[in-house]
Amino acid sequence: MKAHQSDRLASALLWVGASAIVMLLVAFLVLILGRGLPHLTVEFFNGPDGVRGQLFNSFYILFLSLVFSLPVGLGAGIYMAEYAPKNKLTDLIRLSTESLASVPSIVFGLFGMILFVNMLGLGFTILGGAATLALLNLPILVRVTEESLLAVPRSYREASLALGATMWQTLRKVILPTALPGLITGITLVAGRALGETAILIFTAGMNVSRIPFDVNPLAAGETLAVHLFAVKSNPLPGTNADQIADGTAALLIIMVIVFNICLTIPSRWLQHRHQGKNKA
Amino acid sequence: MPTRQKFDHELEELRTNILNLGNMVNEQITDAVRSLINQDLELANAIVVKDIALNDLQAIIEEKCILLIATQQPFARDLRKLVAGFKISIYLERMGDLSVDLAKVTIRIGEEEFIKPIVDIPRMSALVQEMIDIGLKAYVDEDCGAASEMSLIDDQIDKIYSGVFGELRSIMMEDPNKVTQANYLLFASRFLERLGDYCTNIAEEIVYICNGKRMDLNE
Amino acid sequence: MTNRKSWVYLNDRLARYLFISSAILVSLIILCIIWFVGMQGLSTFKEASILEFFTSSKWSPDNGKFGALTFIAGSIGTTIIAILLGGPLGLAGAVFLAEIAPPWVRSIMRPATDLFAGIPSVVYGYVGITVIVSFTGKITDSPTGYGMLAAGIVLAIMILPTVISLSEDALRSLPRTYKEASLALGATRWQTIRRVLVPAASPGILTAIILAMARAIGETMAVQMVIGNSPRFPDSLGSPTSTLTSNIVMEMGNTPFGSTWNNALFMMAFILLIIALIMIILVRTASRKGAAR
Amino acid sequence: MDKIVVDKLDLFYGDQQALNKICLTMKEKSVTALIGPSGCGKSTFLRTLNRMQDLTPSVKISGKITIDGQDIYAPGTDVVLLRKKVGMVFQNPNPFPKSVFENIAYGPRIHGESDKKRLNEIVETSLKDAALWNEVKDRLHESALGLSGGQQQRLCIARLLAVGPEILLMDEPTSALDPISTMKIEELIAELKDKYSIMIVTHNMHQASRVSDRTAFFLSGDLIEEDVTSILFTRPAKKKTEDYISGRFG
Repeated sequence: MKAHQSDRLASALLWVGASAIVMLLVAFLVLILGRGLPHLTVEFFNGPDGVRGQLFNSFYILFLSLVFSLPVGLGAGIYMAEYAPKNKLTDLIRLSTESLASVPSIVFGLFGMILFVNMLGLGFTILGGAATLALLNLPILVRVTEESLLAVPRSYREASLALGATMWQTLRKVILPTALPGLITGITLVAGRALGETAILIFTAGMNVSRIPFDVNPLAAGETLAVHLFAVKSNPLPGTNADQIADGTAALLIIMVIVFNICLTIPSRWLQHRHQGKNKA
Repeated sequence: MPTRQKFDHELEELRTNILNLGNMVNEQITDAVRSLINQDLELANAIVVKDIALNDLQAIIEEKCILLIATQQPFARDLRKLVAGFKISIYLERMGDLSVDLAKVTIRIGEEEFIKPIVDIPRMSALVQEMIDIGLKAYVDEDCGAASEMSLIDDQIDKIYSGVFGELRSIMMEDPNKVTQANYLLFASRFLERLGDYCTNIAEEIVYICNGKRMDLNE
Repeated sequence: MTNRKSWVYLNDRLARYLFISSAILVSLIILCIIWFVGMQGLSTFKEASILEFFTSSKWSPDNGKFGALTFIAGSIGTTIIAILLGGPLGLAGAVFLAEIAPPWVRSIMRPATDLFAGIPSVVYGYVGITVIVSFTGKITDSPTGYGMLAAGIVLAIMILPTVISLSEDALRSLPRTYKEASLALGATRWQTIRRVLVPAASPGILTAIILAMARAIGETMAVQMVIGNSPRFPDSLGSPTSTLTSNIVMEMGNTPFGSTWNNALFMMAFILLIIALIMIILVRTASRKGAAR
Repeated sequence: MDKIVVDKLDLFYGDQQALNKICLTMKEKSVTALIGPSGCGKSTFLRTLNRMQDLTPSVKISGKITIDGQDIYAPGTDVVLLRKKVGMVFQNPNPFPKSVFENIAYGPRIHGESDKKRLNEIVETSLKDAALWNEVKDRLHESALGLSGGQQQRLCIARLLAVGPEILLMDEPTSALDPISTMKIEELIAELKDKYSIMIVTHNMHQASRVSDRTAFFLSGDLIEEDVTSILFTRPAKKKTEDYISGRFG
């Protein structure tokens, strides 16, 4: 009977723990949205202290960083999943990817600072920020690509090759389409993380916003929303309603993350559904 | 490592049943010939009755063979052993029938005095029984060599039979009164000759078990 | 046909070269990072002593005192607090998700933890400033509440998704037979979890904990916002102090590139990098042990 | 005419020898079954014939395999063309997660066929040849993963036929199927025999005895015996074969 009691007790405790986790999240959301939503007015975006520029920069830098990192990340992931022979070089590449994934973002930031700000003498630029941010994306992209491709059954590969397809044809027509939902989820993950990244951008993209609205000049400095939140919260400028701006920015960031999650998971679910068809037993 | 234990066990059981069947046939022949010599009608009748048990045993063997083929799906030697066992059981059953036919000769002749001393028939029967013994042993041991030995014995039986056939024919020509009994005796020796042929068929099955080849030993 | 054929083959070869060069590029990047940050950081010791850097807590660059012990201790302290708080809760969540949660609860909790992972670290820092510091202030009886405890709590929440998802994966990837065998022997669900599943998944769980530590020690923004940013050795949970990361953020903007002070900050980043690399090696050994069993 | 001639084929995985001096010939338009215990090398052998074994790292091969008189391991051999000619059916049905039509059109497309009308024709004839047309003609554009296991396997065969192979290699094609589906595949093999040379690996000796003209028995990397199926299953020449087929192995 003792075993049964401890079983029940443990179950109860685990339920409590799990609810605590969920409650914590709910509390987070309620707190942030509750404080921030009332501030999300037109003024908040377009006013003199508006975050229009930051919002634009966030997506612009995200877009550029994906442009830099996607081809390389996908390429390396494909290599690891499909081509890599078992040898020292492959081991080294794998170790480097894992190491790259564990590098703290501030180290990336400093690296970007040495390379782009000082060595190349660009100063704080959107380009440097995006390129450094791309480094943060890379290892996740590689891993996600590799995992999504490895999740494609080996039999698909064999079937295609046995029909006389080349490896590239097999990849393009069978493996990549099958792995697409996984890839999209992975890219969402990367994008969400990049969108909220701060430490890297402080040292590479800087904390200034161009005066021109929607400035696409990649050599301008570009403060993003996340950096903005950090700036107003940790060094509030006197005479501004810094707290309201911070509340609003935090809420906006959270909304962006949520929207991002929803927007990109729905098409991937749909793709998955279409691919697998109606699976009757 | 022993594999297919159950199947091996069943094959063993089948073999025992076939041996039993062979021994029963052997007894039937002995009894039939003895009843003829001693004009023992009671024994002859008993043989007819005993044939029923013999047929039953054959039916059991047949059923078992079908079951093993259907459920164990044997290949190669196992398959050949089963098929051969099946056919041997049929031959033995026929041999049982021939013993009954022999016993019926006893009944037909009844108390009537023999027209000639019964010498060749026991000799033939002894040879047949020797063949059965060799055949059964060879079946158990899967001994190919025994087959040729058996066909040699069959040759002797055939020789005796043609002797008996000539003798009885001259008796019939000399004295028409003796035709009936001579005919019966001719039948009896004919039955024994047939028994020899069946034994040869058994020998052929043994050759089949050994090397999968069909051979005609009746030439 | 022949033309098409050779085109197809050429494509195949080109694609292959493209993929392998991408892979090599990825490896070059990490080497570059180690080289650049390392060189910059190590040049600190042209003027400052190594011994002092690691053993003294006197940080006064203007006076040529480069003792980084405070920051190292702050980083380690906050990380430990974060693991102590977040590890067990995350593991409980993972066990719950993998073994106990009914499907509908799972379908709520999974996206919820994913959302946790998606929240930007500055937002964690923001919540830390607005709520958590006043709470820690009460507990530790300090006027502001800024300090290691606040940072530890924020970090504990931040590492939850890492611990949960990796541990859950480890639990889920166990063969079904383990669980079935134990339940079939009449063990209760809890006995099965505690004696069979968790031990069997321990390499994966260990990996989760180590990666969570890596994330906690490298976390910058959230920590910087709640740690208090005072270069004082952390002698209590509630007093303002600094970590390696927070100090880099604080001082990097005010120091000229190439100065010893600036280099010392790069040295701190290099320490973080080295710690991260050590963690990776630990993870590799842990997972290899798991595979060997 | 000899379609495949294998001469003294050795295969190593690293240091471990998996095939040992295999010599085997296969006639055109016939069915050869490969039987033997698990790990005896029969699947490995099969996969050397279309060089799928190349995909496994650290495999070394020596000896000679000629198909239609051409050494398929000669340098400069076009592996892609070889695999087009020597098709393979796998143990588990492995349709792509595409529609029935797309599955079958895949092969012709990668080999350069883009004419819609031609593709339609190829899909129809292939499905008919694989005895699947009647079952799927109304659902050509539904996902192939919705078919039953047996249908999926016949779809994989149809997909293969659409490429126009001459030799079909089948690696335990029915081991994942129920008896009725198995029978359908076996019937199909009997029909395909008129046009193709088929080599089939099977664990089911009765399947081998039902579908094949000749049977080869492998044991720990050696080809023990190869003969006309009816002879091999009733009176094999080698004791090892006898022991294996009568279930008294080891």
